[in-house]
Amino acid sequence: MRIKLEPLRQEAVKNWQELQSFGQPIILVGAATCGRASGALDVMAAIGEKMKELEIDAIVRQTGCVGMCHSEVLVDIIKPGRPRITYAKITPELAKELVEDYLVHDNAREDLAICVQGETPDEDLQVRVVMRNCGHIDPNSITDYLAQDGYMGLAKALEMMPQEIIDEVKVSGLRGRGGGGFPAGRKWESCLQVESDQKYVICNADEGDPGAFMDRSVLEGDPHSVIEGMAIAGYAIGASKGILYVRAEYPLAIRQLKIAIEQAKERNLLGENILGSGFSFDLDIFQGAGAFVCGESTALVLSIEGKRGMPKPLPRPRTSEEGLWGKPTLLNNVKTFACVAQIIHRGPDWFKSIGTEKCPGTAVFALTGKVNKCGLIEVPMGIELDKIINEIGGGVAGGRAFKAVQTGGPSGGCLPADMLNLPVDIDSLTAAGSMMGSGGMVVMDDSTCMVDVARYFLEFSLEESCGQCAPCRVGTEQMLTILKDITQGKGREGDIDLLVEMGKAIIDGSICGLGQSAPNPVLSTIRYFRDEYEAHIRDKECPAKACKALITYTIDAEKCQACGRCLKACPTQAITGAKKTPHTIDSDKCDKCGICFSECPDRFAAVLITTGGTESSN
Amino acid sequence: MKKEDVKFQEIFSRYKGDREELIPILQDTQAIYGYLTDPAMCAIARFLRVPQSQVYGVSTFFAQFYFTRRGKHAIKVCLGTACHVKGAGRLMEAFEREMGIGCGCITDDYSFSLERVNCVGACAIAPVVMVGEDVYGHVESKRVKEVLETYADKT
Amino acid sequence: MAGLATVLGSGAMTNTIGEVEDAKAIFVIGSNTTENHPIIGYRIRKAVKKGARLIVADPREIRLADVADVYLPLKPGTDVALINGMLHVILKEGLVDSEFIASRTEGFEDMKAAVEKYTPEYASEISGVPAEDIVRAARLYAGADSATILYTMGVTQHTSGTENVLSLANLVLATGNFGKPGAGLNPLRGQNNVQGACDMGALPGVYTGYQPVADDNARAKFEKAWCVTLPGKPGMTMTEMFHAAVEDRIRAMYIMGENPLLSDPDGGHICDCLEKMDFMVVQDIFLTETAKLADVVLPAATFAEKDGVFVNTERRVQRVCRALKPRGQSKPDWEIIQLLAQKLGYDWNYESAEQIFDEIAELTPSYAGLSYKRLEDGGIQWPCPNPEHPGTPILHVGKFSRGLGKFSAVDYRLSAEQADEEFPILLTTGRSLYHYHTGTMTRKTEGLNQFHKEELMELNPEDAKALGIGEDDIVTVTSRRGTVRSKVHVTDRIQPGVVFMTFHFAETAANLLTNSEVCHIAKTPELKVCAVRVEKA
Amino acid sequence: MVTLYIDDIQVSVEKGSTIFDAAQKVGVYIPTLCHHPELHTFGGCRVCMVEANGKLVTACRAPVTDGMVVRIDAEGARKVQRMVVELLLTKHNEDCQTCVKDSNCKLQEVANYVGITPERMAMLRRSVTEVEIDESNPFFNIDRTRCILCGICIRTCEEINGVTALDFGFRGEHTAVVTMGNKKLAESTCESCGECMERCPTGALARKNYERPNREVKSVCGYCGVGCGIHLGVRGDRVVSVRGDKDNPVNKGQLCVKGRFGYNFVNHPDRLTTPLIKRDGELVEASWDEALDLVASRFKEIIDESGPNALGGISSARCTTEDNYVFTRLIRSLGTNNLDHCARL
Repeated sequence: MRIKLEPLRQEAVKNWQELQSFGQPIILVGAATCGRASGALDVMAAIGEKMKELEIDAIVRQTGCVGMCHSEVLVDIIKPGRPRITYAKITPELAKELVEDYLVHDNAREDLAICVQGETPDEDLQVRVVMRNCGHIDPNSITDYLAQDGYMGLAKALEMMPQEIIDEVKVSGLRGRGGGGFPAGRKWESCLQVESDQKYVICNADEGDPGAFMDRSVLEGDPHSVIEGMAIAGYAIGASKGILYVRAEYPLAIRQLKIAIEQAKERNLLGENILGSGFSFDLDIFQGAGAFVCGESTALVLSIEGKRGMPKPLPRPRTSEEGLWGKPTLLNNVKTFACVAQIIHRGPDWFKSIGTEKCPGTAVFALTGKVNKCGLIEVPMGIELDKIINEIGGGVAGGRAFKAVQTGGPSGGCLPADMLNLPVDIDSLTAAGSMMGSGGMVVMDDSTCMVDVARYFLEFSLEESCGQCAPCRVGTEQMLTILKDITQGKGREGDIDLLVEMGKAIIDGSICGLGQSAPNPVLSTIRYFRDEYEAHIRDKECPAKACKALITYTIDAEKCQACGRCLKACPTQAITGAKKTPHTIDSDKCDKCGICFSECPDRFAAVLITTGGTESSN
Repeated sequence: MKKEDVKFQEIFSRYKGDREELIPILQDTQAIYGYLTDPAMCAIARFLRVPQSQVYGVSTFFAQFYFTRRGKHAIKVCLGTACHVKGAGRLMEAFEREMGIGCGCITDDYSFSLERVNCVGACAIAPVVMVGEDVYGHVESKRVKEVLETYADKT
Repeated sequence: MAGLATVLGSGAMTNTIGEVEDAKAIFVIGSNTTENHPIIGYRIRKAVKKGARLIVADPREIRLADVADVYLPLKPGTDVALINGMLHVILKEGLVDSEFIASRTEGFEDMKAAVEKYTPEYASEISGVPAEDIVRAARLYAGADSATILYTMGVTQHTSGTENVLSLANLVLATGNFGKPGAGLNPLRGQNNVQGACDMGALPGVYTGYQPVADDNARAKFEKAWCVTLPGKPGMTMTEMFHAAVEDRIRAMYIMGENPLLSDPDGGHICDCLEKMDFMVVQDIFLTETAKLADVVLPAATFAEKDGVFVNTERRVQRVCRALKPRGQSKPDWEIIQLLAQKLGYDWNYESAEQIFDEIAELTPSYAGLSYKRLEDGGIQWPCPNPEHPGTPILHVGKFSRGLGKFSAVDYRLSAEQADEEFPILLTTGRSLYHYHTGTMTRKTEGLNQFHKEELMELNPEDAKALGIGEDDIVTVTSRRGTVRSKVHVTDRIQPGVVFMTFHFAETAANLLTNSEVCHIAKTPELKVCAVRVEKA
Repeated sequence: MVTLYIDDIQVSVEKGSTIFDAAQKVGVYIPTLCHHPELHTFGGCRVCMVEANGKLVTACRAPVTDGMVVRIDAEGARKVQRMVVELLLTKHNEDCQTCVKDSNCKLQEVANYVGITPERMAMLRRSVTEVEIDESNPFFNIDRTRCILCGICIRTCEEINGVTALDFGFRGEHTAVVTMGNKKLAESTCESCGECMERCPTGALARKNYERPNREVKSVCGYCGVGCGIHLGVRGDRVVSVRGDKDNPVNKGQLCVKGRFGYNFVNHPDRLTTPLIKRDGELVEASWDEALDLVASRFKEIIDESGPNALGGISSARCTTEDNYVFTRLIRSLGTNNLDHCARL
């Protein structure tokens, strides 16, 4: 089959090389969702306008997200014979300047550049497997993908026996990237072993973790890598039909996928008799209608069947044995499939060489929160938390103190500063009371209240609970009520123990993974930040000064310069004062919205937040 | 028949009438009306031979579906984790205060609705607010008025 | 029932209610089962959940159609065309049970010749059902291992009622669906004890167990048992009696537990008949519309106040037990009849319902093995010829009562009344879930009235638009026989050109409109088709 | 057959049985709220948690295996059980006295079993959601403050009747038993058969104006031709309830709206209680002798004048078989076969 792919590949490589060595400059604009949110489309328009004005010829292309969301909009320019330069935080105005300066006057504008040669700045720390093409190729161009050895894995796989493929996946040690971390090869094998006239491959791209967008970036930036992985899986387990289960809130990803599927079909990389191998594989997109619990396999399958996504209680057959329409169904995450093509193409040993022994490969994180460089990162398994946060992430923003890092979203937990040396992999995070989950990593500083964070996640879990089992439905609600009480200063002695007891019962009693992990954020914050809970309950004090009910805003009359900014901005007219008269806050009227605090110029720092007995200013 | 109703009837012609088409049909229906009406859901039930109660059970299970008319401009405050730690909660309160309605509600003149979303995937520019398709990053409470005014004229 | 008797030798449900759940295919025609026989309706739905294929044929898109594989919206009165169309497909596609036809039936060739011209297209032209659906229905029905047909008055209340049943029987015979579980041809009887009343010979021509009055041996047996001389000539049917009353041939009537003023066709005419009667006795639990016209009204006990048996639609004889003493001076019907018999000089001395039952068992071969003692647990299905016999759940196993099953050559013919310029719409009638018959009992329960407190004539939106009628409007409905006022419910569940009414409401007595033309064989009136005009009131 | 040990009691059951089935067989009580023998298992209440071979499982779903060691009262299981019941009680209407199901309520039974203490309940936060009682159905109410979301009503409506008027709606804390559009029951596709009410383990679905009968009499429903077996509930001289006879092969306990709730005609004040004779165009009360003498004499006169065929008798499909037999005997004895009933209507 590789022979059949060869002409396609050669043509693509030729195209790619021509593109690189063509006489024209190439301008790449990162136009994934994050880029677009920062104005990528306006930037592209500005570039086009300017080129027209200056009558310059250049190729302008869209690309996916390279991961440096903190620097969007990202623009890459490759001038013939020059290295690729990446420019950060480009606005339409800057883009116009850049075009004129670099393309006309040959001023490379190093002041705007973030790096040269198109790689991420932390090359030594980051390894790109899943995201290797993101931000690099045009996701709408299958030839771009083919030029990067795309579909080589599929072509090779089609020459192998299904069991051989599964053996390679097993040898590679690849574990599911959706959160569970179940060995992919074993799952595939159990699918292969069940005899059935029809089997299905489903890619779970229903990313529901609030604070994670890795899957979306992959789908938007390199859709073919997922399609290829699914086709390989289909061949390996004997399925002729695949379904991409994508969140309906990801319209761009859906659009890119549709284009990619069409392109793959046109080139016989999907559809009937792929590359003459006799293997046929069709791919449909199902738009998930917004339910976090549909990350659970049985719930996901039910929702495709047009039912409520209520997970089936144990004991029940595995989805790999009895899934969609009762047929064997292989369900893996976007990133898992993205790894597969390369494992087959480059061999399992290559994959094993990355990461740790028990957890080979890379981990993709959405690094967000109070960190300087937010964005998507891909690191080898086993890297220490500290390196991720302080080196790749550039440390805590605003020079504040690190307090905790949350991984695994609503199923995960918060790890404190003394765990920063923890090597990150699937098992170590679980052992520490958190989870890798799908890959959200939120950094918190000393202004984040851990009780409030626990409350936040629990609120999320309760809202997303399918509602069928009592422990999850009523238990999380009860825990949430108690947490709300605590954040409102109505906590009672014994509440912490009650939370722990209830959390354990919910874990033991719930039907599915959602309920079984919903108490994690609470239990892990109690485990590492119990004193913060106690301060709320006993001293009615929120050490992070975040819980509204436990703080008061006042103005330091000595520091106040009576500039009137807070007075003007206060939405509840709680501030009184006049010119040259220090302002005061009427606590009865104060809504504690915090606007005065942020309005007060840093050089005055006259607005104070008090909780319990302590106070602080900005 | 109204133009929307004609379009709605057309939806069925694209489907076979099998249960698994329920969610796609609901999505198509919402794309036409902006929300799911009771008669539309009953018609879908009849077309798919699915009990009405189950069409409703499925619709209400998923966050994507609405059952009341939406505002012309949907303000969506992201309450993803990154936005939350960056003060999205207070931002939401600011919108509620400014608009005079609670989260999940619609202004009396149907010009705005206020909703929360769980992560729009733009965590790097948190806190984030979406108005229709437009994304606003680093939104502070004091910018709420300004954002609303941008759209007030367009109603 | 006459139709079934012709074909098979006896007219009753051939199989049991319990089997419906396990049928592989179910063909429901002219039966709004979920409303008129709710428990059987539930069973049908359960069968569908278990994988049974369901075919529903009805002019209204009844609730069962919601779960049907094929819904056949036939025009009222075109049953034969539809069924012959299905038969045509079955014969043409070789879906018949040849072995069954060869060994257990006769008349196949005649039937074959008769359905030759009923191509799906031709059948479609008459019935209004799309041809491809007729084909699908035929394949589903004939393709199933066991297929049952359930029908009620929607099939029989036509001038072609007997032909309708015969053509259904053809369908069953051709596919070998007799004499096995989950199959058969099953008329669902409408009333709690209509089977028992028939079994007892509450009919002009037969004694108990369908022993003909014209049969000398049978008559001799009853003369001996009753110590009287009995007439050997069959009498008049109800409809005939009413007609005869006008001509003074019937001068007195004894009506027990019936309300013909509302339940019988052409109510205006019935009213004239009853008023013309010299003497009328009505025995009932309430002062019904009919009772108000009586010369003497006798107060009867309800089912909760007496002992006896009811025979259900699957021929199951079950015990009714007295739970209360009769209200006031009311008495169980049999006691009243006995008192009257004594006044008329007969020497009757029944002391209990059980004693009567034992006499019935003695005189009725199919009941011979039954006794109150045996009926204690769940009842027994007749025929039950001796005290050891377990009863007969499925009829015609191995052999039909008449020997061979008989195919009939049946042709479609028009209903007695057709829509025309003056009366452009067809009216069809039926019952609703919340009421029963003329509402004598159900309208005494407030809760049931809450759901259905007045007539709501169903009208298709197309017709409604053309007539300028909206939901809840009041209309007058006029036929050649009368006019009633009704509220309107606009719904596309009824086909254009057809309206539907119940006959539960005296205020909107649908039977003032209906046609008393009867099927020439079974004498069933054509309640399901009459031409009307609808006008906004 | 599979042999297992439940709290050291050896029990052999058929393969495919659940731990719950096995426990029932040896009469060992396992608390449950959402399990119903006539319905598919759901497994949502989590109250039947037991320890099987050291692992926590729900007894209603877990299949037995050979040599399995089940401990009903294992501490882990007990903790979950108790917590679940406590949690359910925090959301449950506390007013048991006015509840139809008081002392006949599964939640009470299970709470009693796990042992609920006031101290524990005081630690928990109570939060009964204020929901209006749906009183739209004339025969029974839905009181969602007493609903424990066991789903028995939903499964009943789908599996027993195929009406499927109910489903779970919404999710999370908002999860509720709903009809299409969350409309009132009377405006839904509900056919008011009351099967759900019969099976509801708490007072969430409860009969209106319930009167407990003093005794029950087995009989047959008097409406349609199906002939459902019933138990007539009698209190004094009135019928106050009708219950399906589970042992009857026809309906296996099921009833429709008319059968279950349409019994009021028996007690109705409009019942005819004395014979009536028409005098001067008015029907007036008469004694039995007066009435019957009049009938007998008029019949005789007419037969004498016009022959027996001037007489007609209409019997009734509503009356008993015996009534019909006696009626035919009388009419035919009078010399005519003009005899019919409404078989064709």
